[in-house]
Amino acid sequence: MTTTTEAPAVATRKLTYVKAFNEGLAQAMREDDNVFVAGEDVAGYGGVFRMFDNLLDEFGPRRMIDTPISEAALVGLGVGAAARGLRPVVDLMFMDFIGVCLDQIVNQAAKMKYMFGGALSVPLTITTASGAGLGAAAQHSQSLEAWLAHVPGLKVVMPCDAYTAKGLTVSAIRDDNPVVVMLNKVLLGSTGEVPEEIYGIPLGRAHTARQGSDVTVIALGRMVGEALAAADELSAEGVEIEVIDPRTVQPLDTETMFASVRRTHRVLVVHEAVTFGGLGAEIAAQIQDAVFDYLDAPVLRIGAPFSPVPFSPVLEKAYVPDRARIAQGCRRLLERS
Amino acid sequence: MTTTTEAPAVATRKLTYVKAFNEGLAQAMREDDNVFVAGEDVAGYGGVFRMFDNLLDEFGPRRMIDTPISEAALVGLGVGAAARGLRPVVDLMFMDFIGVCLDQIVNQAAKMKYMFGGALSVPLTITTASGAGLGAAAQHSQSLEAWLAHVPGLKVVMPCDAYTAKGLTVSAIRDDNPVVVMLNKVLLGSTGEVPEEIYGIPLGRAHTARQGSDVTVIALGRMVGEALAAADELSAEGVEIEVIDPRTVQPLDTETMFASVRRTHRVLVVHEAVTFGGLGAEIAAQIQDAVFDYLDAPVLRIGAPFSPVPFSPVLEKAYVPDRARIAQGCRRLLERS
Amino acid sequence: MAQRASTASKKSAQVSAEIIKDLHERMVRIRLFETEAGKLMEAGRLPGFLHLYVGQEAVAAGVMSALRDDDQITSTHRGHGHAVAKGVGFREMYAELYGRVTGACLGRGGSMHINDLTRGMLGANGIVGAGVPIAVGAAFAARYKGEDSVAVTFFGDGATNIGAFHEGANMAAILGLPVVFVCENNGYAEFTPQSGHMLLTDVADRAAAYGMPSVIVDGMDAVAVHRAAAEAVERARTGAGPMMIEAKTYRYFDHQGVKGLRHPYRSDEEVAEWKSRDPIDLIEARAVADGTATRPELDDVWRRTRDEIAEAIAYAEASPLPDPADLLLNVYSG
Amino acid sequence: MAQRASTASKKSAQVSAEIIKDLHERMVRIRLFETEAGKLMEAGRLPGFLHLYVGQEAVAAGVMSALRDDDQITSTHRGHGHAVAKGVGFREMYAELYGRVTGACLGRGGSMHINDLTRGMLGANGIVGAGVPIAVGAAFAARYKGEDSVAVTFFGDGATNIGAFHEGANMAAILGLPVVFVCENNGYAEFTPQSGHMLLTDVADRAAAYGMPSVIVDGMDAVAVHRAAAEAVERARTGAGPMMIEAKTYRYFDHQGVKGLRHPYRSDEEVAEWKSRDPIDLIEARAVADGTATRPELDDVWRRTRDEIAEAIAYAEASPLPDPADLLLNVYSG
Ligand SMILES: Cc1ncc(C[n+]2csc(CCOP(=O)(O)OP(=O)(O)O)c2C)c(N)n1
Ligand SMILES: Cc1ncc(C[n+]2csc(CCOP(=O)(O)OP(=O)(O)O)c2C)c(N)n1
Ligand SMILES: [Mg+2]
Ligand SMILES: [Mg+2]
Repeated sequence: MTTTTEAPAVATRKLTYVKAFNEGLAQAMREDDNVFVAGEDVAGYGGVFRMFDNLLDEFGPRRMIDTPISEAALVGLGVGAAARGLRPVVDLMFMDFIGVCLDQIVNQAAKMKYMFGGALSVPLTITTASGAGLGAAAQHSQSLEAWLAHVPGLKVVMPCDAYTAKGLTVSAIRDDNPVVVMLNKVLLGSTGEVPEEIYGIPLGRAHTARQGSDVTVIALGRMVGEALAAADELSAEGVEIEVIDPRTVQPLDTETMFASVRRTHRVLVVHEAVTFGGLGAEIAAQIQDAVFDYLDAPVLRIGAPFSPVPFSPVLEKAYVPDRARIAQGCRRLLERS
Repeated sequence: MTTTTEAPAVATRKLTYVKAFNEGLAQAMREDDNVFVAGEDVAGYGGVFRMFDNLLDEFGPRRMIDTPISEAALVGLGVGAAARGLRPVVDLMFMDFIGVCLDQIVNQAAKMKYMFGGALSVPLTITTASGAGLGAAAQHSQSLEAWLAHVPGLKVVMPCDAYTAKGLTVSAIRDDNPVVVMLNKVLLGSTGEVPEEIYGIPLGRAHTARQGSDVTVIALGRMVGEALAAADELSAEGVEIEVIDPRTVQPLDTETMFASVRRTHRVLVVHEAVTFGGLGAEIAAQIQDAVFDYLDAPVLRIGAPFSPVPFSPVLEKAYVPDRARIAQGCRRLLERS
Repeated sequence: MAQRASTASKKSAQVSAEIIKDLHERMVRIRLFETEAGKLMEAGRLPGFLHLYVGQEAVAAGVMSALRDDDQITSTHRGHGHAVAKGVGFREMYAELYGRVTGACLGRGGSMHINDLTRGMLGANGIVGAGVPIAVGAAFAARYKGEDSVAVTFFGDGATNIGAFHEGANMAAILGLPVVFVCENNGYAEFTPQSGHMLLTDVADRAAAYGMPSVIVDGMDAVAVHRAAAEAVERARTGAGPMMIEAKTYRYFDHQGVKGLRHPYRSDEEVAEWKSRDPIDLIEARAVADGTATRPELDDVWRRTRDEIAEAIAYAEASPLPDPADLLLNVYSG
Repeated sequence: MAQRASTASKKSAQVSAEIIKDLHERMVRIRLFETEAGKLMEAGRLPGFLHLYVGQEAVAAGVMSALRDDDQITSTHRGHGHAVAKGVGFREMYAELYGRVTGACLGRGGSMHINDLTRGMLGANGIVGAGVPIAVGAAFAARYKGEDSVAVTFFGDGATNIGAFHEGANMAAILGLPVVFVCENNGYAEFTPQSGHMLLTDVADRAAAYGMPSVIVDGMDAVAVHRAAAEAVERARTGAGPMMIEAKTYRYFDHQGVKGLRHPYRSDEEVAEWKSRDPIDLIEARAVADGTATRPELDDVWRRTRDEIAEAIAYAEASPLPDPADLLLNVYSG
């Protein structure tokens, strides 16, 4: 089951990011009885971020499972259930907790189909909240997509708004592979237009969030909104930037990026993760390889400095990339001839 | 204790890679009583790769600790002991097992100094064997340095021969930070000249393993030897390649790379890890950023294809980069004008 | 297998007046520190998360009163009580909650990473269970160096379901290390009752899986906790290996922050019942009854502590913020 | 807590002749498969690692004879015995060891990933303990779908020290899932004796930490294992939840490969003593003694199996290698 309903054209009402996620999940559960949710406080409490609000009422304890604090067993439960034909949605609460269960994600879920000679699929969805900005400090604020995107067999999506939170979640659940859905904590309460019906957003296809001719900005997750804000600021200065939201970082739709860079000749990649070894490196490496002759300037990367996420808001603010740094990066790129 | 004795100039005898490691470790243990080793079958058995042969005899059960199969507790033991002033060497046997203990490495060891406001150091060394080539399949063959190098607070070294296996291990143990020493399984029995006395190789400094003017090849770990072999092959064709061995991938000595590329104008990065999201991406991204105007061709990356490590030797051979692919990559770079 | 609470608390009669006063003061210090922190949070003056310790004071006070300064502890997300009881200063603790450069972590760590190496406080921890193996390592270091200090690791009922707890307990047992495992069983892991996360009634029964003795104590009775801890610490210090203490206790506030109105995961009656056995009320009643302290003496502890806290909060608020130019400070040593 | 071996084996008298023969045949199949694999490896004809099961046959045979085809198992690095006993074919198993495209994993997995979904064999596993939670998930799926199949997870004595075991056991217990936990206690984790990795004598005692019943059986007595497994499976199938079986057994060969000369981690006497209770010898003696089978009938099983193995090895050797052009096959679905 890898078909994805394309999103309907007209959105009808505003919803928060977390409610959009919740609605997509609920609709996917209605669509397929094989979908169930397991995690810590996902059922009775509805999830510490309210991601699973009301789902226990509708779907009951058969399909909404509260588990002990046992992330390795939790993901393993998902792997085993997926191997036996269910479509588990397993919640890891904070992305930072993957350190206690990465073996099940990377050595089991991701490799099982391959190692088993294709004998099965592992249609497992892992949901988690990532990102800094809430003063949650070094162990509750990380963006670790670079680890996961480096693992053959996994897919990874990073919704940037309510609309993509719903559509990517639906597609993740419908997909026959293990998919990690990285929600962003700061975006949870942000609102956006969201169609009422169920829809999937194709995995592996980037979205051009804004068209522009001067600089291409490739932004991951929450940075899409920051890039769009920077675009407004720059537009007032007469600079038009194109904003590309990969939506899925594994597989990564580089064709859309290459096509854009062929037109703009300048490109900036921005993500919350630390710059060193972040996905900006992969994107930069691919772009300079594929469209080298089109580049008027090196690919510029903006990410977090090489340190753990600091607690104090004054440091955290300086740590996480924002619209100002993006705008400044674009200006720097344009200065370079 | 971050000073490192520079290596003596003259080597006196040949030693295998694993014996060189073992000698460095033993000398570091003699040098400092705070150094001890813990891991599965490291004491009585001497390690499944013979990394710890004879150390129990010399250092006794106080300093050579066999542990249960409990990697999270094993690394945690190291973190706690390091926090209390010891210099633990903790062995993870196969690098693939870090999925069961990554939290202790990444959220505890790496971040502790920072999170604690600098109140302590964590002089922990983690040794492990990485790489494919032994038919050990998908869960015993990975090269996961990209994960670790993405983590602020960690250092990562990848010895490419007996000489560096000893010197980098000594420096890792003497360093006041958590350092992961990635030995390569295929290299264990390979021999090289190794000085008898204790010596450290400075962390964070790349080594130019061969000088050349036509192409710069940056090779990690075992790929250094493959690159040198490719260099011989190419030299016969009149092409001189420069081979750079970063030795330490975190921190990464990019200055040495930039300087080389400014002379050669062409660069290839090769590692065993899958290309997507591998350290080749970071190196490529930094090079195209720093020496953009010197590049006559895009930075070329060679790594494993995007799949788990296959078992069948015929597949594994096709999977892991080798001298032939490196030579071919160099030729491609030179064709490009 | 595990000694029952009754056994352990029977002995609680025989502690000195000095210890009673010490326990009382530690508990008052925690109670006031936490109550004020909760108020500051509700007033929007503190960034980040707070997992408050109110209700569980007898555990931290009871254990810490049995420790020396050079004994080491590892703590949890709910770590303020342990830090206060181990002697970490109010000033650096509040300054940390405020994210100031004068804080215990220079403002870098916040509530979940408060530590004080001079006090043997090896840190709160944001990852459930992660402190357990770290304490095992600290105990290893002590024995390795020939010192007789011990390590105590605190963890919740919920934390005993995670792998790190299991591995750490077995590691301490097989290596015979001086570690005391203190389970603060407050009946809940976040919003999940104990009955929803394990089949056992007594977490202490898990100790047997490691060949480790265990004892159950009334976690609202600081004296009982103190006695159990003193025994376990003595065992560990004299080379008899690790032991587990399960303290049955309760948190008054929500899992995070002060009041949780969202999900009625526990009843008002349940909360009220536990509060009727408030650990500070209990020790005060006892102290007054047996003449250990007078009411005015006890009140004085509250007053002094309140003053100290007011001063510490003022200090924190007056402290400078960290300088963003120092973002990379302390990422590496050397 | 755990029933003692004696209790469980007493009942071993009363199984049918059919089951005795079935157990015998499964064990012979494992013994010969492994012995030949070991020879092939020593002859340098097989790539990679082999963790051979010889000596432990009674466990796989005893458990698998109590299972249905739709019951699921998860296995370990030492997985050949489980696969053979669950009915996976010799051809695809040898072909996999040879890295041929006709292998159980199309040559992609090798020894440590042999699986057969049509037989409920959810895979060997190269990561110690990792199969435990996967079996819990398989059991979850069965109950979710309203099926009455069960899941069995095999693991060693050493594996019970890793977090995944602990978490998986507790998860199965609290969710009341139909999982049977089979600890094959062969006394060693690689080269470390049990006494070097845990303080307990009986791994079964760990089950109590999860509120799970347990039983200890003589792991050299296939009938005893069969009976214990049948009981545990019946419990699980009828909704009574998980249970643990500890089978005391022994591996004849080295941890990896056939002979380990490097480190004398166990004595010749110890090996000889266990071999004197060889599980196949035991069942053959019993079968002949009680008239269940004649010596010629038993010999015939060996002969037939040898022939089948010779044919399977020839098949494997004649099979094509995978095509490097297909390197990316099966990385993703769809
Ligand atoms: C590995 C991990 N999983 C989940 C969490 C989220 N979390 C924080 S506290 C908590 C509950 C802990 O329960 P318990 O151990 O009983 O301690 P208590 O909060 O009751 O003091 C959870 C699930 C975490 N921090 N780390
Ligand atoms: C997480 C992990 N740690 C270590 C290993 C290496 N290893 C493979 S088998 C083994 C010993 C397992 O012992 P036990 O569980 O008793 O099984 P046995 O080999 O005796 O069948 C070890 C340490 C591994 N594969 N995975
Ligand atoms: Mg609790
Ligand atoms: Mg064993």
